[in-house]
Amino acid sequence: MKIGLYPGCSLTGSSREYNESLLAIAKEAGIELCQINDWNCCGATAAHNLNKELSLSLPARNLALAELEGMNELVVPCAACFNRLVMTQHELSEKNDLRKLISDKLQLPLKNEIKIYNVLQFLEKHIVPRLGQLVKNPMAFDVACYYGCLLVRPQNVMKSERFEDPMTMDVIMQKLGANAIDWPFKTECCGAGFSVSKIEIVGELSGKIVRNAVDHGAKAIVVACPMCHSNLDMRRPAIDKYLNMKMDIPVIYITQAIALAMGLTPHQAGIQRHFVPVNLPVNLPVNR
Amino acid sequence: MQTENYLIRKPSLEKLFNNLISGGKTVIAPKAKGNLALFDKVQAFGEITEDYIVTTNSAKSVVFPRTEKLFSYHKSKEKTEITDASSSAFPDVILWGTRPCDAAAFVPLTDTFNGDYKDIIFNNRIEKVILLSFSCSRSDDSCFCTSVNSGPGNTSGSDVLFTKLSGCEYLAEVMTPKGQLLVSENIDLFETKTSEDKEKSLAVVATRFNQEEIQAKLQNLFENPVWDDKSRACLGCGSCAYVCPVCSCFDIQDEAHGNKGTRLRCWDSCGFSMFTLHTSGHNPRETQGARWRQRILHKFLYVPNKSKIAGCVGCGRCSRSCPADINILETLTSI
Amino acid sequence: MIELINKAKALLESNAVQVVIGYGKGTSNRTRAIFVTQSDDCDKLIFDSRCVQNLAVYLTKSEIKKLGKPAIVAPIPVLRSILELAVENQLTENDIVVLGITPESEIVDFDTFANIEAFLATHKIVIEEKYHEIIRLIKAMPVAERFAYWVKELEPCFKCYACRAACPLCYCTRCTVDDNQPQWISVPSHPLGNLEWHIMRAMHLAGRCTDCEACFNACPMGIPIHLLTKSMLQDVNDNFGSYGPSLEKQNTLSSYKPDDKESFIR
Amino acid sequence: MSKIGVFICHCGENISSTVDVVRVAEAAGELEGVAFSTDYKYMCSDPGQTMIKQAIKEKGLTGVVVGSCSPRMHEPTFRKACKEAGLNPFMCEMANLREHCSWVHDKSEATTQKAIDLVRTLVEKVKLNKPLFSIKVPVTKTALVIGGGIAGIQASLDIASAGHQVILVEKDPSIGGHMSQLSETFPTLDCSQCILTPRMVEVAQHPNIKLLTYAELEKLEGSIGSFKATIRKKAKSIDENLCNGCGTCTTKCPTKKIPSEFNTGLGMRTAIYVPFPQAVPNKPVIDKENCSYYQKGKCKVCEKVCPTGAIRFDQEDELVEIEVGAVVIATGFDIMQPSGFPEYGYGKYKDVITGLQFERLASASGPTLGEIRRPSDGKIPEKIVFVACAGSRDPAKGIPYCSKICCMYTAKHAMLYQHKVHHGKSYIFYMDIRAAGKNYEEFVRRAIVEDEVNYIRGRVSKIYEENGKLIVKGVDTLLSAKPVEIEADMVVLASAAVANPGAEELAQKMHVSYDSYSFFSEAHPKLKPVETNTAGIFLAGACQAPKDIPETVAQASGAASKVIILFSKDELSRDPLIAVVNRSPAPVFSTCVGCFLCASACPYQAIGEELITNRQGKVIKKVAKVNPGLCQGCGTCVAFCRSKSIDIQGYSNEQMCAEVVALLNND
Amino acid sequence: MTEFEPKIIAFVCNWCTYAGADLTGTSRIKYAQNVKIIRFPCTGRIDFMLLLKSFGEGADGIIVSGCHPNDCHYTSGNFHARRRWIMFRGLLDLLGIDVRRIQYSWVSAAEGAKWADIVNSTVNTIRELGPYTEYEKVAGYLEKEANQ
Repeated sequence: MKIGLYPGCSLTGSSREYNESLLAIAKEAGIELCQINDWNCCGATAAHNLNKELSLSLPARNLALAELEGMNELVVPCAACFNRLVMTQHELSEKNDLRKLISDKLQLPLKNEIKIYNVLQFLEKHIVPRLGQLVKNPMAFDVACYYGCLLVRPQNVMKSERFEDPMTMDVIMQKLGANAIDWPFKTECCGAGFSVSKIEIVGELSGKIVRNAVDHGAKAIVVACPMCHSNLDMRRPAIDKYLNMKMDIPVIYITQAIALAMGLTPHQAGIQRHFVPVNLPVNLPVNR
Repeated sequence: MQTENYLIRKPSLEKLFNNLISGGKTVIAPKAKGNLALFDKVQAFGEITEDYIVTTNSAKSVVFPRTEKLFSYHKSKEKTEITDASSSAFPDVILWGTRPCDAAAFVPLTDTFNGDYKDIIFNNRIEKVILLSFSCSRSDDSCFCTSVNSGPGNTSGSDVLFTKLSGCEYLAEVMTPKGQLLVSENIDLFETKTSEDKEKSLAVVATRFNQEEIQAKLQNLFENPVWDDKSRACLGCGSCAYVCPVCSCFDIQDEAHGNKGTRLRCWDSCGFSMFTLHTSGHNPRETQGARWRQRILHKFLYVPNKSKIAGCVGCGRCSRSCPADINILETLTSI
Repeated sequence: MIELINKAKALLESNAVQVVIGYGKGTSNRTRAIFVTQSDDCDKLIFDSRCVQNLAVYLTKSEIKKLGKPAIVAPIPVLRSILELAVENQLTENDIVVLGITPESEIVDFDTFANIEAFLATHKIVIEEKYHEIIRLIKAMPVAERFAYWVKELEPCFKCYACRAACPLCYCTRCTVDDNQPQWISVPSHPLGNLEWHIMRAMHLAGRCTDCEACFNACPMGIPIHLLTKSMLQDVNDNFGSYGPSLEKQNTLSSYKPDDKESFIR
Repeated sequence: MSKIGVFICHCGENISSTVDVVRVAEAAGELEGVAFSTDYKYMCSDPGQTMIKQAIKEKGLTGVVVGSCSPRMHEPTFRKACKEAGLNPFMCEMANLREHCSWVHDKSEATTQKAIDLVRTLVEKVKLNKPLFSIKVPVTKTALVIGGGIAGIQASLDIASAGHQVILVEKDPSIGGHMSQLSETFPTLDCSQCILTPRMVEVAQHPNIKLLTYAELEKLEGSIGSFKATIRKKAKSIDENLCNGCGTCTTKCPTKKIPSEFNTGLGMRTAIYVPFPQAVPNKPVIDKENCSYYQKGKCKVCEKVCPTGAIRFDQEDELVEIEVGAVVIATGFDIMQPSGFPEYGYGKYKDVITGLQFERLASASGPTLGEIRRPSDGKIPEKIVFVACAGSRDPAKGIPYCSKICCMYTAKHAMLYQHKVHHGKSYIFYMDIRAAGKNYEEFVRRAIVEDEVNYIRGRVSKIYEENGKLIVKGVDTLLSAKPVEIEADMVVLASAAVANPGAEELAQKMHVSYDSYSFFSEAHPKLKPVETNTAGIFLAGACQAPKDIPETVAQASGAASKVIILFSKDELSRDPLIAVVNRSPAPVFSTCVGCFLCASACPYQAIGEELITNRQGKVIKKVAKVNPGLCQGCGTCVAFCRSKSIDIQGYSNEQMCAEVVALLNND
Repeated sequence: MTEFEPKIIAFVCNWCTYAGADLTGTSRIKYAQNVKIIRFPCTGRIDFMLLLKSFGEGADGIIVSGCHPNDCHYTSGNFHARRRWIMFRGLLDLLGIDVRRIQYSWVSAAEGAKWADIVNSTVNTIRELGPYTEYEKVAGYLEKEANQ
């Protein structure tokens, strides 16, 4: 049983801590994640608006490579990458001739049978069962689990029961001893794509999310998507500007939360990379 | 007639074959198919296999095909035209590589088709058949020719019987005028043979029972548990009868296509449950046991009673081909 | 196999069954079906790799039914047949005692058909790659050549119906080939008769065949007729999902899905 | 030896202009078994038919082939003619020389040859035709109506008024169904109960209607004309004959805090209760789950106070068997439990309610006596948001279909609200307004124009509470095409109409098919909208698909008339073109081996079992048996049967084979 | 030499395709004479053995046609038929019986034009494929080769 990892651009750049914390907890749980060799862009660019075939070929190549390396499962932490990959797999499984066509163009065989997991699915399957012994440092405080748009959509592919009000992350956080608050903004838009181009829109949209989380008494926002994270964390100035007040609630990746709960050091969890200082109402082990 | 003996060497044997082919004869000989050897039409000497005890199928289809057209018809409102098939031109056939048991089988077979009614088609066919048999140098535990008054070197039925003496030498015993004619036509291939060491190059087939005794026993063995016991595993297929060189039961089938059609004589088997099924629904042979009894009694009681020779030549084909491993010898010896 | 023998003894002595259908020694190196009615004869029971005949065929034969309630020695192929016979209302659970034999030749009792199905769920029918290969090769031939190939392959068939007789699922009291009102297919053994017979046989097994290969093993002329049923088995799988007998799933051809996929209907 | 008569029609010139009819007739005459062959200008005309009749009599014909137009046109005509001449009508076949030949080909040798082929083919078929006689099935003239909503009520009244017995089964303690819960009805705004309750009373009093409330169908056997139904009468714990419905027990019952089903949980009821004041029958039942005597073993207050001593704690469920000739299913619908929308916070926020709950709020007999007060604090909401298509037309929620009634009742709700709360503001989020129906569009217009209801075209993405208000986030896809946020005091969800929870189970009990949403399927989407694919079982109302009241009533009367038609005869006469399992001489009896795969293939559950016994009565064989009452003659079983043991009359295996052979062998 | 005229037999259901073919007639749409119809109550009734027989009796091509899915007069006859065809077609293909010689179609009572189109295109296909000599050879064994 070989579990592959498709990092995508974010995890090697703006959200390295996501990658680090994921690998850290996987290691802790004794699971090996092997990165796909020579992986390429997932096409979560404008590709799917411009060139259908390209938008399928890009992810398809990654899937094909993963198959060649004999991976049965593939973890895709970035929600956007994940979305592209599952969509592609779905579409190609529906259209066999298209699959052949693309596999020919890529000159790679493509069975299209690999299991693609986003971080939450991966955690659920491989980490959560092992959590029992591993939680040394319970995250005993109120958290707001924020899913954003891509993790649970599109519904017809993800088949998620509660795609308007997902619970998977909440459940995991409960397991870490946290109290996942019931709040209405779980899947609100953070302004994702405008992160660079229209910062003030991000300020407004993400602002509402942050405020609502705080209003419901959350001490931290937990995310599982690089874009959500950068918008809620990196764009905090814009957010504060919109709300015209200073918001100091930290935004952490679920993988980081787990890492900390496992008693790994903030450094191992990549906490130091955040813009908003991460002060959690629990004492974290000091960096070694 | 007085038998003449010759010696022929392998290469000449091949020449003989080629002469026959070029002479426009149809040659039927054992051909290897998977791990089976089957009688089949051959064109080249190379196609013939020597690696067989007996073939899976018998040679009888040469004179008694699975499907024999008797006549075809064409009917219109006024009259019905019939074209008789018995007058068709039947091919000259050389049966090459028959075993003594195969050859012997043609004797009871010929009897059957020449009872009160002389079957024209059968006789027309057999007239044009020449049997070039080869004696057995190997046998297996299904063989029991010696128990039915035949043997690995038995000559009856054959026109010429070849017996492999050494690597490439064959003894050729010419038994019939047909054979004699064939030899004389190719006399240059034969050498006159003196020494008689046929016996030691023959397979040893132990005598398992005495046919006359069996015949006597069977007289009053109609009701006996042995039939059910030995046939319990019988699946009711027809393979025993169809591989048997002597079985000659047939069924009449009409194949109609609108106003035209043909009447056919097709193999049938007493193993089939429908073989004796009456329209009334009654079936005098209700069970496989009864059918198995019929098969044995027919071969070892009824035929001998009628024509002094057994309806079985001990080739053992039925036992080898039976999907349920029902062994005729086993039944006979357990009587 | 002492365990098997003891079980059989016990069953006969307790009169739980009146006959044990099993394998015994046959001619030379062959094995054969035996029908043990006396507990003393149970020692004749054997089981090894040579025991390939599908004994389930005897469960529907009147001669065997007469012997009373049977226990049957049932390696995987026999189990599959038993289950399909159950699906087709030919067997009920109290008709038989099943002495299942696992591939590791351990003996398992099955008191319900559901258990058999559960067990088989972990021993699914697998068509060996070599057959896939052969079928691929055949399908790769040009259509006329393919036809010629089969006509030649079927030529030796002299209609002894051993394939039918040996098949546990050919339990009809009257086979269609024996129905002459109308004369569905031509009975004689000639190219058309043979072709029609084997097409009909395969079609009648479509969605029912459990791939035990009894037909092929029984054929005295060694005709690869099991290729037909194997290929159809694959077709069932490709078109309608998993194959193999099941009390839950409906029989393939007597059921349907409104969205069954095909590409050839205009 | 058959004597077939062949009659070739010119059809004026329709056939003869491209087909050499004379030659066709001659060629037919040449065929074996043809005793008479002729051609004529108009075979279907009186002289034409007379010609056929005479030939039958004079030549003693055993079969007739008419070569003319399509059998779908004149088969009945010619079969009737044969019948009149004393020949079994099913010994007559038609060769389609017009639609399938002369009209589709030009005049040519090939066209004539084709005509000859077609005739020959039918001649060969008719040689094998057998005289057939239509099937007679006795009819029990009692109808079973399942469900006492408006559909069931209407159907029952219609059938009963036609003079037939009706047994009306209702699972709840009272008939009335959803309609009795409604406040006013669109598009007339007349009060639902005012128009319904008289019908309910009529049912109760109708001499031909036997009313079984608090009862459910347990089992249905048999077939059209003669079903046997088993009904489970759930124990009411009341002796109905003694109870006079005085109501003392219900007022005295100490267990008072049970959410009332009738009031959709907005009101409370007691453990011994009558669902609502106008209930029929107006007699209470004890709800065992909530009765403290049944639960804790003491109380029995009702028993003490009952003036007639009608309480029966020891009463048990009773199974009654009834013979009926037809069944009308009128089990109605249910509404989707909006817990399916966490994003709308139903269940989380008290003031997010369903349309049905709003009906109760608006109903004069409801928990608020018709005043619109929100459940949480009883305040009168200043701002209400109505969400249309809450679940409907939303594949993601598993309901791609339109619930049909929501557009109208939502408009009605807003209207009622505006009438009762004049200063209030109401908003309706909608996808499309579907107001097809008499006076419907006008009604919606009125809501928009006169009552100033704000229609917003767009969907609601989320509802959440923020300091006492319900924040409704949605989008206006029209002009502004902007996200909208409304701070509402109350939200009403027009939750999708779905099939009843028990629908599938019921369908399986009755062997009627149902669609992927568990609504019962009609026999044909266009031409048999009230029949099911099981003969003798009919559909009325929303159990087939969401419907409004007028449609429901119409369909109910439709179903009723189907039943009445069925009951208009003492026996059913059915087309004999049905399947039969063969018979063969003993000991085989039938070549059927009883694999019953045919039964699973039969679309009509027409294939059952037949046990064949020997003289000692011992069962020796189990074979398939076709129920002539149910078989519709599709022949799927015939093609499916491996042993060819089942065949279909009129399209028998022999006939079809003969046709194939004849059609392909022209010499 | 005269052009090859294919013998094509059509198995159609009474409720959709037969009625559709009637409509072709009433609309006077012309098509080739080669196709001759046999009427069945339902596609569910059409036995695969009849298709086999047709080839045995010398058909060069076959048309099988019935109601569109969900339109079956008997609700599910055509669904059963479709499964049967899928299996049958697979088997014939394996055996080298040219599946192009069997045209399956859904033709409703309203599709008179489609019927004409199906007929003509099938006739053309079979013309291109030529007479089904391979099968004739097998079927004609008795006339020609038997007793040789």
